Amino acid sequence: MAGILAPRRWTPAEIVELAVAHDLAELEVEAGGMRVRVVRRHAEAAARPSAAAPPTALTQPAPAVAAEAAAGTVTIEAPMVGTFYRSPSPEAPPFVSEGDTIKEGQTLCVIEAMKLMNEIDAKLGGRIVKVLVDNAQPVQFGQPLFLLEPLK
Amino acid sequence: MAGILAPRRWTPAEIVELAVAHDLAELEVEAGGMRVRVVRRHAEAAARPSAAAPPTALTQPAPAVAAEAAAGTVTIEAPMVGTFYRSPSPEAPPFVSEGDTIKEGQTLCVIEAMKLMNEIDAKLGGRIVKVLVDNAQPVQFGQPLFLLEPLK
Amino acid sequence: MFHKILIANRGEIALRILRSCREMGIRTVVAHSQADTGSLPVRLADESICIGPAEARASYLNIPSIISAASITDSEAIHPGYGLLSENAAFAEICRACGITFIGPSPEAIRLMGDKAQAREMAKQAGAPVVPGSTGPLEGVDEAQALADKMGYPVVVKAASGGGGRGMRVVRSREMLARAFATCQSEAAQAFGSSELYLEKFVEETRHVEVQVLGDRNGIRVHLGERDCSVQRRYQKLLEESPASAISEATREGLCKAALAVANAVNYVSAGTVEFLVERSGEFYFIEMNTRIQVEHPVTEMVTGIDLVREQVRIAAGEPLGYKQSAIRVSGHALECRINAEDPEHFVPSPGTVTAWLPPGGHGVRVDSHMMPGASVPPYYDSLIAKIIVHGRDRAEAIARMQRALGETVVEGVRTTIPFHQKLLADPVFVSGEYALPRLEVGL
Amino acid sequence: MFHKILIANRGEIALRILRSCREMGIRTVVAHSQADTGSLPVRLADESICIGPAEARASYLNIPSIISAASITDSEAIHPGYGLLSENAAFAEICRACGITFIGPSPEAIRLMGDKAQAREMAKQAGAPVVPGSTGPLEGVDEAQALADKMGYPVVVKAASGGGGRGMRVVRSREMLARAFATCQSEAAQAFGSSELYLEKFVEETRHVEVQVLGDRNGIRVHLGERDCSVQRRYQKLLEESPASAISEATREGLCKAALAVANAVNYVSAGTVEFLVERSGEFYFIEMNTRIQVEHPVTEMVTGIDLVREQVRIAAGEPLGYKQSAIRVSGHALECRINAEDPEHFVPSPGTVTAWLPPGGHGVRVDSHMMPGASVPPYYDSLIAKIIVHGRDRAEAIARMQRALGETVVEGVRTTIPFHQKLLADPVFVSGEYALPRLEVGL
Repeated sequence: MAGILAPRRWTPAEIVELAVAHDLAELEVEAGGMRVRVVRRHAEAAARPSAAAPPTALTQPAPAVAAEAAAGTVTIEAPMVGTFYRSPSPEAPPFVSEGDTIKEGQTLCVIEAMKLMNEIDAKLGGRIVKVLVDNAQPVQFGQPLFLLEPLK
Repeated sequence: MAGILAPRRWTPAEIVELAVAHDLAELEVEAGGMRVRVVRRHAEAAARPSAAAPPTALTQPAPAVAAEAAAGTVTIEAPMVGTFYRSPSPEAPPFVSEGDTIKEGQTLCVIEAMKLMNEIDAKLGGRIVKVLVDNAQPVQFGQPLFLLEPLK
Repeated sequence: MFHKILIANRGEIALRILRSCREMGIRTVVAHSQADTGSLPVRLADESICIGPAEARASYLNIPSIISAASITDSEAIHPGYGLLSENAAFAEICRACGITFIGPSPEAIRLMGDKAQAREMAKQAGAPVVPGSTGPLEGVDEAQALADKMGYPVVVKAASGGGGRGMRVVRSREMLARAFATCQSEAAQAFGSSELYLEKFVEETRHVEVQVLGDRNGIRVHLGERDCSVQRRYQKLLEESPASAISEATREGLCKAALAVANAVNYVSAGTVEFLVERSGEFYFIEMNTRIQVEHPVTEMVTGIDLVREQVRIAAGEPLGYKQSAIRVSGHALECRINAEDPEHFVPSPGTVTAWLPPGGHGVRVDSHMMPGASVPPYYDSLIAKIIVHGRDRAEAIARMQRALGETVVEGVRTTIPFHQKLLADPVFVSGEYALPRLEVGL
Repeated sequence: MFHKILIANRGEIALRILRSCREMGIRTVVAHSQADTGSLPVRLADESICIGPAEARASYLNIPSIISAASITDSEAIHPGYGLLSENAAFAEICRACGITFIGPSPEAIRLMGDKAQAREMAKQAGAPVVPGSTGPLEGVDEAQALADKMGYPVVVKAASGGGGRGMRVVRSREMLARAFATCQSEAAQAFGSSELYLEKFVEETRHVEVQVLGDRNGIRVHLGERDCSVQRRYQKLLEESPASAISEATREGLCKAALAVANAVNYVSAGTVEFLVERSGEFYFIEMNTRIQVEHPVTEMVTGIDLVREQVRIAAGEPLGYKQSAIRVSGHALECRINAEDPEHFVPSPGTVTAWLPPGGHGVRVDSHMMPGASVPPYYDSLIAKIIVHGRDRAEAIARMQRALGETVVEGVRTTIPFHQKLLADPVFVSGEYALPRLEVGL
């Protein structure tokens, strides 16, 4: 249990390291009742965005997916809770496989919720980089299902 | 009551060490009641004395003293709990007054504890810069009584 | 007994339910929205599952999502807590249809008590006094006017399926009736999907006293004494206590007897609360029955020693109560303060991140809260962040203890109603425990 | 009643005393060492005064410092808590001489009970059974040997003014006696300033059961039932409960009767505890009387609803108890776990700064602790950081509740004994509540 509070604690050291890591001239962070302002001496260009990281980023473990997604791909997430099926029926081939190029509106999978089979369609076309969930596995809302590389 | 948690998270010393360790020009930290601002000279010398202020300085009203103490003076603190008297008796003149030059071992004041009059002597000679407690006031252990400028 | 229960709620009550389950050796699944992913109940649960985005409509009120969450986690039962789906008869029916035990009364009881006019009729037949008023839904404003003229003003117009003061207006003169009627109709339509209204005599000065009842599947029913919840602001309770200090022993007995009569009339199963208005004279009237666990249930637990959530779970699993009325003893006095993340003057919600949290402790103090350093208080849900409950040998001791507890509580990052509670507890009228209520409360 | 009380202690008990004072409307002055300047009791006190450096000898045990702290703050009474000066007869006498009320028994009672040999004689005369042994201090090793041969081995050699296992040896054969005698003598001399020893028959398998008593200045005395404190490690209690599950009703009555007899024999005033060894057969022997509030007092408060610190203060102020034995009812079952900042395998102290702290909450859970995020656990004092106390309708419910509470407790920055307690509570022998103690305990 001792871990459940861990992610949140900010220390001035963390903020200073952030400033150093991104070679900032100045960094000012105000969060959780604390304000820290760092002014560094020989610093080059400032990379503001990374400084803007909100405390919530510390409490939620950024999934590997997010990292990959940064590398030019997007994740397709489960729009509902249920059981994930890659094909319309056990004997049928999967709707899509890794490497497939898909068109917007194409069916990617089925999520069964309350005995209803809900077809999940692609919101945009691209190439399936990765299928993140095994067939017949339960999925929760917002769970990443596919990694997609959008068409340029 | 809402303030009682805030000051305990880290000490001014930690903040200064942080500034020094990362060779910062400035570091400002503000949290629940406490604000620490470090500005470093371009030389390696950092403002050590004020940095040495322990966290207790946050809960005890003694910061003014600490500051002046930094300016080449030392504080003489109460070695016991009791009532502070500047003179041996109500009609007698005070043992010492501001501006007086005193010798090591000279009596500075009396602290009455359990009906006993305890004479407090100077551990070193110098000039009394300030008398910090009024006559017949209660003092706690470690409370600054005099500001002394030691003899060079 | 169940092996796994899905908790379809959030905040302190999700944690409250989780605690009883853990003590009973039952695994818990906390179904949560994306806004509550980092919340304490989710962190403490054996399993958790995200059922939708922050907005309650798409998550905590999303029936298909919750039902499939229960089925993919193999949960045998769902505890709905309070609010949200706890008094939704359709949800209880769907649970039943899907072979999942709804921890609460039958859909029929929920539906019946959810219809104010029907409930009123039922209570009347059961012999519980009700406020004079229309026997059923009003045909139109003319019927309302005729009835009001006959009973005399002031009267109150209420939505049949209303609650919490919405779809409700006090009318003091014939002229005002027509407009009030129209307003309530539209409010009721959009708030509850039904514009059925009814009309009641308005009782000017009242105490709000409710009786806790428990019933098992074998028809054994007991009451656990009463709670006084008169300190309210806009129909929101702010402080509750048990026993009620402002009523006579005779009134107390009358209330408990009437409450059991109502519960028996609907063959009530699980924990429920029968609410009454009590006049200075001791006259009392049935208002409604809440078919769920209530926010203020801990004051009853403090004076009876009975874990109400545990009883709900046991009853839902088909276990007999195992004790009779005579076994229930009320000892001492308990108070509960609802600490909301609101500014204490105007009660404007103050969502944000709790940067520091230190709950009170020591003899006779209980805290039910999902707060922790770093906890977020999202703007999407109610602003209750903690319930501070105290027990004392008498009311005076309980009040002193509550003042002590509030004084040592630390909450930083959001504003809270603690200063209001401190003012209330220091008010001589409140301290006296007499029938009259502190001006403070009226002044809100 | 007093207007202002000086608390001459630290940690959880300083806060415990402060809480009762606040509920009684009494101002508090917390006298503290430089190491505790930022501690929670100091922060919550109406006034605080530094009485010396970190080392207890120069601060919490510094009588002149504490007396003048009381006089310059116009405190009318001093509460010594437990340990430190709480059983120091000289301190109680000085308080009396200085016109300050010592919240506890008379110096005479403290002194008498502080001398093990005298206390033993006194108890015997009062009709409380004592372990066979020397009637007074031993002349020398020869007398010891003669006596031991007569009683038969094993025997235990004890310092007359000893406690907590120091100056004490179990001797299993004639050969071992001489050396044990010498060791105890030197230990006693340096630890308690007196090398007086006495000798007792060693009772092999025992339960440690103690009875809580209260006496007022009018000679009214009551007992508040017993506590079982058998789970110990090197004479340090780790878990306590009330009532004691391992003894019969007859034994319970015998213990309580004997405890009152001892208290009456010394005209005992204030809260005190009479400790006994109980054999499997139900035979019991008086060990000693503790003339202070004890660490484990909350388990008694949980089952009786009586605030023992409040009673101590009332009695010291000359108020009558106001109730008789018949008014005291023990209901349900309570457990206390002492959470120490120690590693849970070898119990090596783990001082440091607590970086995260979240106490357990909910129904039937009480926490007495001076912890907060950022609290420091100094190396100078004992390592108790929290007492987690639970109440259940029966022992099984209390055990399940304690497991639940320990599981949700968060302490970061120091190691704690929580894992030990979790293991203990899961041990089938402990859960059975039988006379035998868990191997676990023996294994420590």
